[in-house]
Amino acid sequence: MDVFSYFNYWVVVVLMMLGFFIVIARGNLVKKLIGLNIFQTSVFILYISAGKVMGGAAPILADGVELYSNPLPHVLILTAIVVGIATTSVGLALVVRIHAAYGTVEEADILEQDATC
Amino acid sequence: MSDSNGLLLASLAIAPLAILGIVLLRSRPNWREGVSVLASIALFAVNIGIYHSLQQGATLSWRSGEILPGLRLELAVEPLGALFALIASFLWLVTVVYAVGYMRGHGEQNQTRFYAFFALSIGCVMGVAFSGNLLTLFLFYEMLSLSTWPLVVHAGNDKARHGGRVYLGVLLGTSIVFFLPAIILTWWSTGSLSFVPGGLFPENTDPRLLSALLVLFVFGVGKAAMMPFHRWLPAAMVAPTPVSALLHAVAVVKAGVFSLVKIGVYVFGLDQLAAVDSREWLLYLAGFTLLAASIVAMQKDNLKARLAYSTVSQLAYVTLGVLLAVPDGVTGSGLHIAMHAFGKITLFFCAGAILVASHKTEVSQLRGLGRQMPFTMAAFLLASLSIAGLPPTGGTWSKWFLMLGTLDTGALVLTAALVVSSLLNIVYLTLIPVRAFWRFDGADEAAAPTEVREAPLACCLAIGVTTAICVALFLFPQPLYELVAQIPLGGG
Amino acid sequence: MLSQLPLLPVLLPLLGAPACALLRRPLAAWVFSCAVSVLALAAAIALLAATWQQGVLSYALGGWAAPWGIEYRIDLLNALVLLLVSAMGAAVLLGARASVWREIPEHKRTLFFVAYLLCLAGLLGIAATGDAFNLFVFLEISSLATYALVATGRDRRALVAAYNYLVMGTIGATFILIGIGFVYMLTGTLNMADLAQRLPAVGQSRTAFAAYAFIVVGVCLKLALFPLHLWLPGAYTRAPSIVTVFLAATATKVALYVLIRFSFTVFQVEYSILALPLETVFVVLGVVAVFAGSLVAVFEPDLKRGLAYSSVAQVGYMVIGVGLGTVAGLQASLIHLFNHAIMKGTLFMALAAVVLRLGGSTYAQMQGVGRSMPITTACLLLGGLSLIGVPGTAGFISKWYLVTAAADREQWLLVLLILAGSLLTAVYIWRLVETAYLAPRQSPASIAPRALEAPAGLLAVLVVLALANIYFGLDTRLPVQTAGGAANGLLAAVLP
Amino acid sequence: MLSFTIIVILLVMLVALARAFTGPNVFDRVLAANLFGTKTVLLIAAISYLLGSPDYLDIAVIYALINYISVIGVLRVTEIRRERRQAGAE
Amino acid sequence: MSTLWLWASDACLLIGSFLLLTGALGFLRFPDFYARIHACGVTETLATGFVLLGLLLRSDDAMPQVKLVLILLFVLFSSPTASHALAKAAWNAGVRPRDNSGKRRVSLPHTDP
Amino acid sequence: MLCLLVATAIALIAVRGLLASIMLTSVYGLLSASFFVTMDAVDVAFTEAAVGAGVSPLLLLLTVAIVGRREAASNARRLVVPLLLVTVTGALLIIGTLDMPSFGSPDAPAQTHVAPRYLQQSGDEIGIPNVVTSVLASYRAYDTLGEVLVIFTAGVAVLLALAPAGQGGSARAEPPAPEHLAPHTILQVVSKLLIPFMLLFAFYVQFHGEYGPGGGFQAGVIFASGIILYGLLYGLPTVCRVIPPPVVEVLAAVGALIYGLTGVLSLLAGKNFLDYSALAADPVTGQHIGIIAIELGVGIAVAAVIITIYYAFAGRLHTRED
Repeated sequence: MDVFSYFNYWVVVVLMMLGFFIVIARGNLVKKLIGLNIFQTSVFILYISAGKVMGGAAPILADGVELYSNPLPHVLILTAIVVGIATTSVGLALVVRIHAAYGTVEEADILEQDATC
Repeated sequence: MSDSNGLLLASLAIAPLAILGIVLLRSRPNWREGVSVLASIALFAVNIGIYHSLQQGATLSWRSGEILPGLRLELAVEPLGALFALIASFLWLVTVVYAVGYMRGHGEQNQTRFYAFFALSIGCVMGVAFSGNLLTLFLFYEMLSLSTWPLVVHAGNDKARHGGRVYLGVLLGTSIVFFLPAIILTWWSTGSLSFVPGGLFPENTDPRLLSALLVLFVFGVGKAAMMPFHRWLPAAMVAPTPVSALLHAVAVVKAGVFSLVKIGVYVFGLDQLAAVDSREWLLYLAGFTLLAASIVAMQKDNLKARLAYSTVSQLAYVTLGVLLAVPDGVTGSGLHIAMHAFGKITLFFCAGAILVASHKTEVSQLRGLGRQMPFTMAAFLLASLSIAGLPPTGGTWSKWFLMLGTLDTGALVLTAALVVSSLLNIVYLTLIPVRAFWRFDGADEAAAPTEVREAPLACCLAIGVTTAICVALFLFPQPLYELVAQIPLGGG
Repeated sequence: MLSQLPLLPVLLPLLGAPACALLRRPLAAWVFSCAVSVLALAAAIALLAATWQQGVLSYALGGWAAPWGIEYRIDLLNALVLLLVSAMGAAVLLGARASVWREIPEHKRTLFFVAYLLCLAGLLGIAATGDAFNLFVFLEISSLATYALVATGRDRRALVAAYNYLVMGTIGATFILIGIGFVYMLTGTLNMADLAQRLPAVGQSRTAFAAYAFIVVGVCLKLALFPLHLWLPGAYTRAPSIVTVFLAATATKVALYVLIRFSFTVFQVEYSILALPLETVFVVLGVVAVFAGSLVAVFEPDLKRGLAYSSVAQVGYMVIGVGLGTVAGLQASLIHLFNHAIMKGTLFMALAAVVLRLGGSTYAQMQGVGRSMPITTACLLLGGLSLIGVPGTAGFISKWYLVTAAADREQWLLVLLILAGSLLTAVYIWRLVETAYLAPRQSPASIAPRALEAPAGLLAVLVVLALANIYFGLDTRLPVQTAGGAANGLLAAVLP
Repeated sequence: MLSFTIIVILLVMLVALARAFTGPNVFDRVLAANLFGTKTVLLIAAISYLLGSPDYLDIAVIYALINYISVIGVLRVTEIRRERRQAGAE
Repeated sequence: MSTLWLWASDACLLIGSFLLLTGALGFLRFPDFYARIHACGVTETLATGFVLLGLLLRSDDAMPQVKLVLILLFVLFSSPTASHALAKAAWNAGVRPRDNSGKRRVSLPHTDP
Repeated sequence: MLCLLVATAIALIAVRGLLASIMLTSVYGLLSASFFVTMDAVDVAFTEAAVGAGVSPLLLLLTVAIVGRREAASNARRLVVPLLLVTVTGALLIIGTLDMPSFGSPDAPAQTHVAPRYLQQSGDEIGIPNVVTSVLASYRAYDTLGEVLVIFTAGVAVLLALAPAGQGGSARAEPPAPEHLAPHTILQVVSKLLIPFMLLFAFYVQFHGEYGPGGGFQAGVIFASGIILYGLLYGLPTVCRVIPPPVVEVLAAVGALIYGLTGVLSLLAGKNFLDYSALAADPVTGQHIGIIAIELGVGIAVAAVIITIYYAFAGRLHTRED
């Protein structure tokens, strides 16, 4: 069954789109970062899904277990998660500074202030 | 041999050295101008040396390392280039002397910058004259455009800035949009950019390509001021007069038509040029340009503007000469480069002298000025005769050969155009000094100031020298003619 | 040590950064960073020489062979980009002192240099690696450092610019990550050479198409190709001068490298250029970028911002070269990559000096700067001429190759458009020239004219950069031959 | 039985999510998140037994920790915010 | 593992599940915050305890058992604490309980902490 | 599970107010971590739990505490372009999934090409059961070094953005207003009991990484969480006294350097960078030593950076904007 075998991926696609939508449609800078978070996390899910082997076990070697899931995506995603949190923290730091400088974290207000001065 | 090549490099090195001297001595005007004069003398001497070694049959050349695969910067001396360099360096000398008088007399600002870029432009002219391939030519051509811009906008006011924009816009624009693609296309189709007697293109080159290339080249060399890309020339009239003299008699415009002659002779080759389809209508465009420019010139009251349009017209003569693709035409073009140079520079010197002495810029103000400035006006008269191609001046010969060329090709319409244009020349140039000497009525009595005197000595000296040469060339055109006759015309 | 050569240009700044963070005094941090970046440059030079002699160099990190471990794989293309980035990185840093001391508050200076080194290490790491995911990791190192560096600009708009850059950059990186994930699913490998072998078998699948599309879009975001360029002008304008110099000279270049690497090595040219309509897409977008960027640059009142838009335009040229899909086109693109780094380095470095002395870079502020800062302005002018493509400068060489490449494909309209684009460049450069030389100096009484020339360190680097424009316009062996070798190595087997 | 428990836990999580979504005020949401967290702990623990790999319990432990910290974090943050507002008003 | 233990475990899990469901119901349906926190807080600790106990009964290694106990301890400590803190914060923030009709605020003696 | 994720994401779009969004983000993190568990990705789940549900919401919370939690209503005309973009991206993604190997298939290229070697030979080559750790710390150790530097960069970036002006270096002697909050006696006491356990657990995770899920990164996060908890309850000045910011900053660099120098050691021993077999006579022992060393570096660096970031944000929270 094709449809079922891709169900996982399609849900992931929906998740990505939702995250992506928050990033580009929302004017609140913090919310944008949240969206970015969702977007990235969804990509993680995509990777991890790709590494799953039906009937496999977690890739921790144990006696008597033959089939393991693929460890490589896990490693990659570990790194990617770190990248994600790093980006988020830098983004938030910028938001804090922007708030200090503009007194708002709404994109529209910031644009307005920049346009007037 | 190596000495001669040394001469070639020296001709390029003098200008940068002069600039260095000029900048270093910027706080001592006398020394600074001294350096300028010395450099110009040295350059002229070097060029005479080059001329001599050329006459003795030496080949002078120099090549750089490869810039682009198979492409180097190349310098090579050939007769036309030697002629051009000789004239340019001589006139630089004269112009520098004149400029000293003019700039001081006129109290201009930023004289260091002026002299530095003056030297730079002449260095670029040397590069153009001695370039051994199209790439080198293009390099110096562009540098010339750029290095003359500060001279054009010397005044620094809005008018100058606007003029400078038009000047550079047209020159850079045409060279980038037409000239450069033409060069690249040439390279692309032949694999070479060298100047070769008889032309680069193999027999079987696509005629459409050649047509397109010719059009690109003629329009691309914007300095040749072919209509409709002539606007820069009048626009550049905002420059101080020595600059106008240099630009319009020697450096820029001559670099343009010189490039065209070189391209016609060494890139296309006369035989092939004769077969190019687009040549025909370009010829007529040249004819149209020379007539139209003359007519426009007649309507200009501003003296320098009138001279500018006159230049446009005269440049079209040279272009036309090349496009005729017959030996007489090329000879005429080569000679006209020289003759027009001396004639036009004299006219500009005169205009400058009038400006310095009487602060007049309009033709209509000049009536009766012959009384106050007889020397200048006499020179003006002789020079305008040279432009019109009448004896006893050198211009006669070049016009003569051009006429022969048109007759050779049987294009009688063009012959007629030449004649008509010469007549117009007489009307709009020669009549100026005539009117200056003859007061037609007394109404201008008040307009003629009595305290006006001749321009400073340096100016008069320069005017005298160039006028004398105009006349001398009528009597002794031989050296020039020999040089021009050495141009290898391929099968022609 | 020779066998370790491929690693050294990256490793030095990578470990130099945390070491630098241990230094407390900004001056020490600066000296240390300079030393590190110069050493990295030396390593990159040696690496290029070694690549010329020995061909492709492979270095297995951790001692694990290629598809299992991470591999550094240096061919001429990598070596060229490494050299370029490390050279610009070192040059900019050497001249950075005065400007940084002026624009960055004292307590941030050490961190500034740390971030700078990290950014440099990230960019070098991208250029050196032969592993798709490792590329992503280093991309993020450089990006994060860049966001931080941009945000140190004095204007509060720098923060917004950095934030926008962060959001768009992260979207781009995530797109790349998605693409890498797709190809991994298709092939099971992350090593680029291995991918190149295994992808053709699955090349016709829709997944491969989507993967390539995501990678291209992601990279183009980083590259600031036309419709995706929105972050660039703000970031370049508001960042501290030194950061702008560095970014303009290196960041987009590395992104272009990634594009080329993925298009021509990983997906291979049969797929990326011949099978997909990307040729047209790249060329059209490139042309639009050239005109849009240049037009905005013409009307922009702030020169720094104008030059930022000009970068958008110049990226267009490079992408046109890639889109031509020929060896000549790629070579032209790489040559322009090299030359543009030098030009923009010169221009922004000169602007750094201008901002240092005049406090800003609007045309209004720069009136008459030609008289108060003659050397700086001369260098600015040289860079500008090079940008226009005046013969005798590096820019001419780029244009020449690009136009010949287009002529080879007999795309005459493209030839004309490319040249017309450089006319637009001439317009805004000339606006600068008129401002610098013809306009009266702004409030001449307030500043002593002699004291205004930029400080010696900055000026020395600036002059060297400016002269490099001339040098590489006359002696073109280094970029032309290396780019030619790289382009041949990538494409010669397949294309003319 | 394990599967049943897991289903129940998932159901409860759904409820918590609904509350987190509709929750009229912040504290409802915090409570929901907290509930969600503890249920996740149970879920992971149960799953680890279902799959027979007790290693997963580590994750459950960390969930418990993180959940606690999160709740405290939210509380402190709301308080600090309010305090700042008051201080600003004074 | 003997069946007896498994039975016992299943029983624990069942009880735990039931408690979870009731808590969830309360959390979903109760009218105000304090009622809801009551529903959660009360059931949560107990339900968690039962479920974890159920799991504990199923394992025979020492390490998982230790971890389960650790989790249990954690939940036992943190859950009431969190509930307490939440309720307190809510009160401080001015959230007040409602009466059964859900309309009128119950007037309680307001003691400022 | 996935449907729950979708529901959360939709809720995130619908909900206004940042605090609610953060709660949902946290929930999303928990859910995705649970999903990772079902996908056998234990280490990832571990990390996602610590990061996605822990650190990241905490940072968001701190930010919201500073900038306020109100969110303006979004503009309707801003919706068209995003929708279009999202649709195009989504379509492309769907296209991308169409020719993918089907989910969970053991024959997919990803399962058959590179990964088998890790599963089959890491036991002999590295000698530790957790394959993820083997790959992470040895086969792809360079990526992990990159990862450490990413987090280090983040620390530098946050400091660069938030370092308070006017004070030399990063030695900020915080003089925030004394905490005249309602004293959270219960919380403080309970937490004081729990924090040692947390730190202990962190150490367990640190050194247990070779055998089970965990490792330097997770340990670092947990350790840092413990410190943050302490800071939340006792106030920034107290925690700054216990662990002074300059020390943390130095530690961050030291952590990264430990990692790097481990690699340099093998470089000096004549092997390639990060080739741990150079560290001992027996290659497998060498791998062990190397992995322990770099995990230590990762742990120190991560913990230090996260604490630094927390200090930077909390510092902003306490110093009133002027």
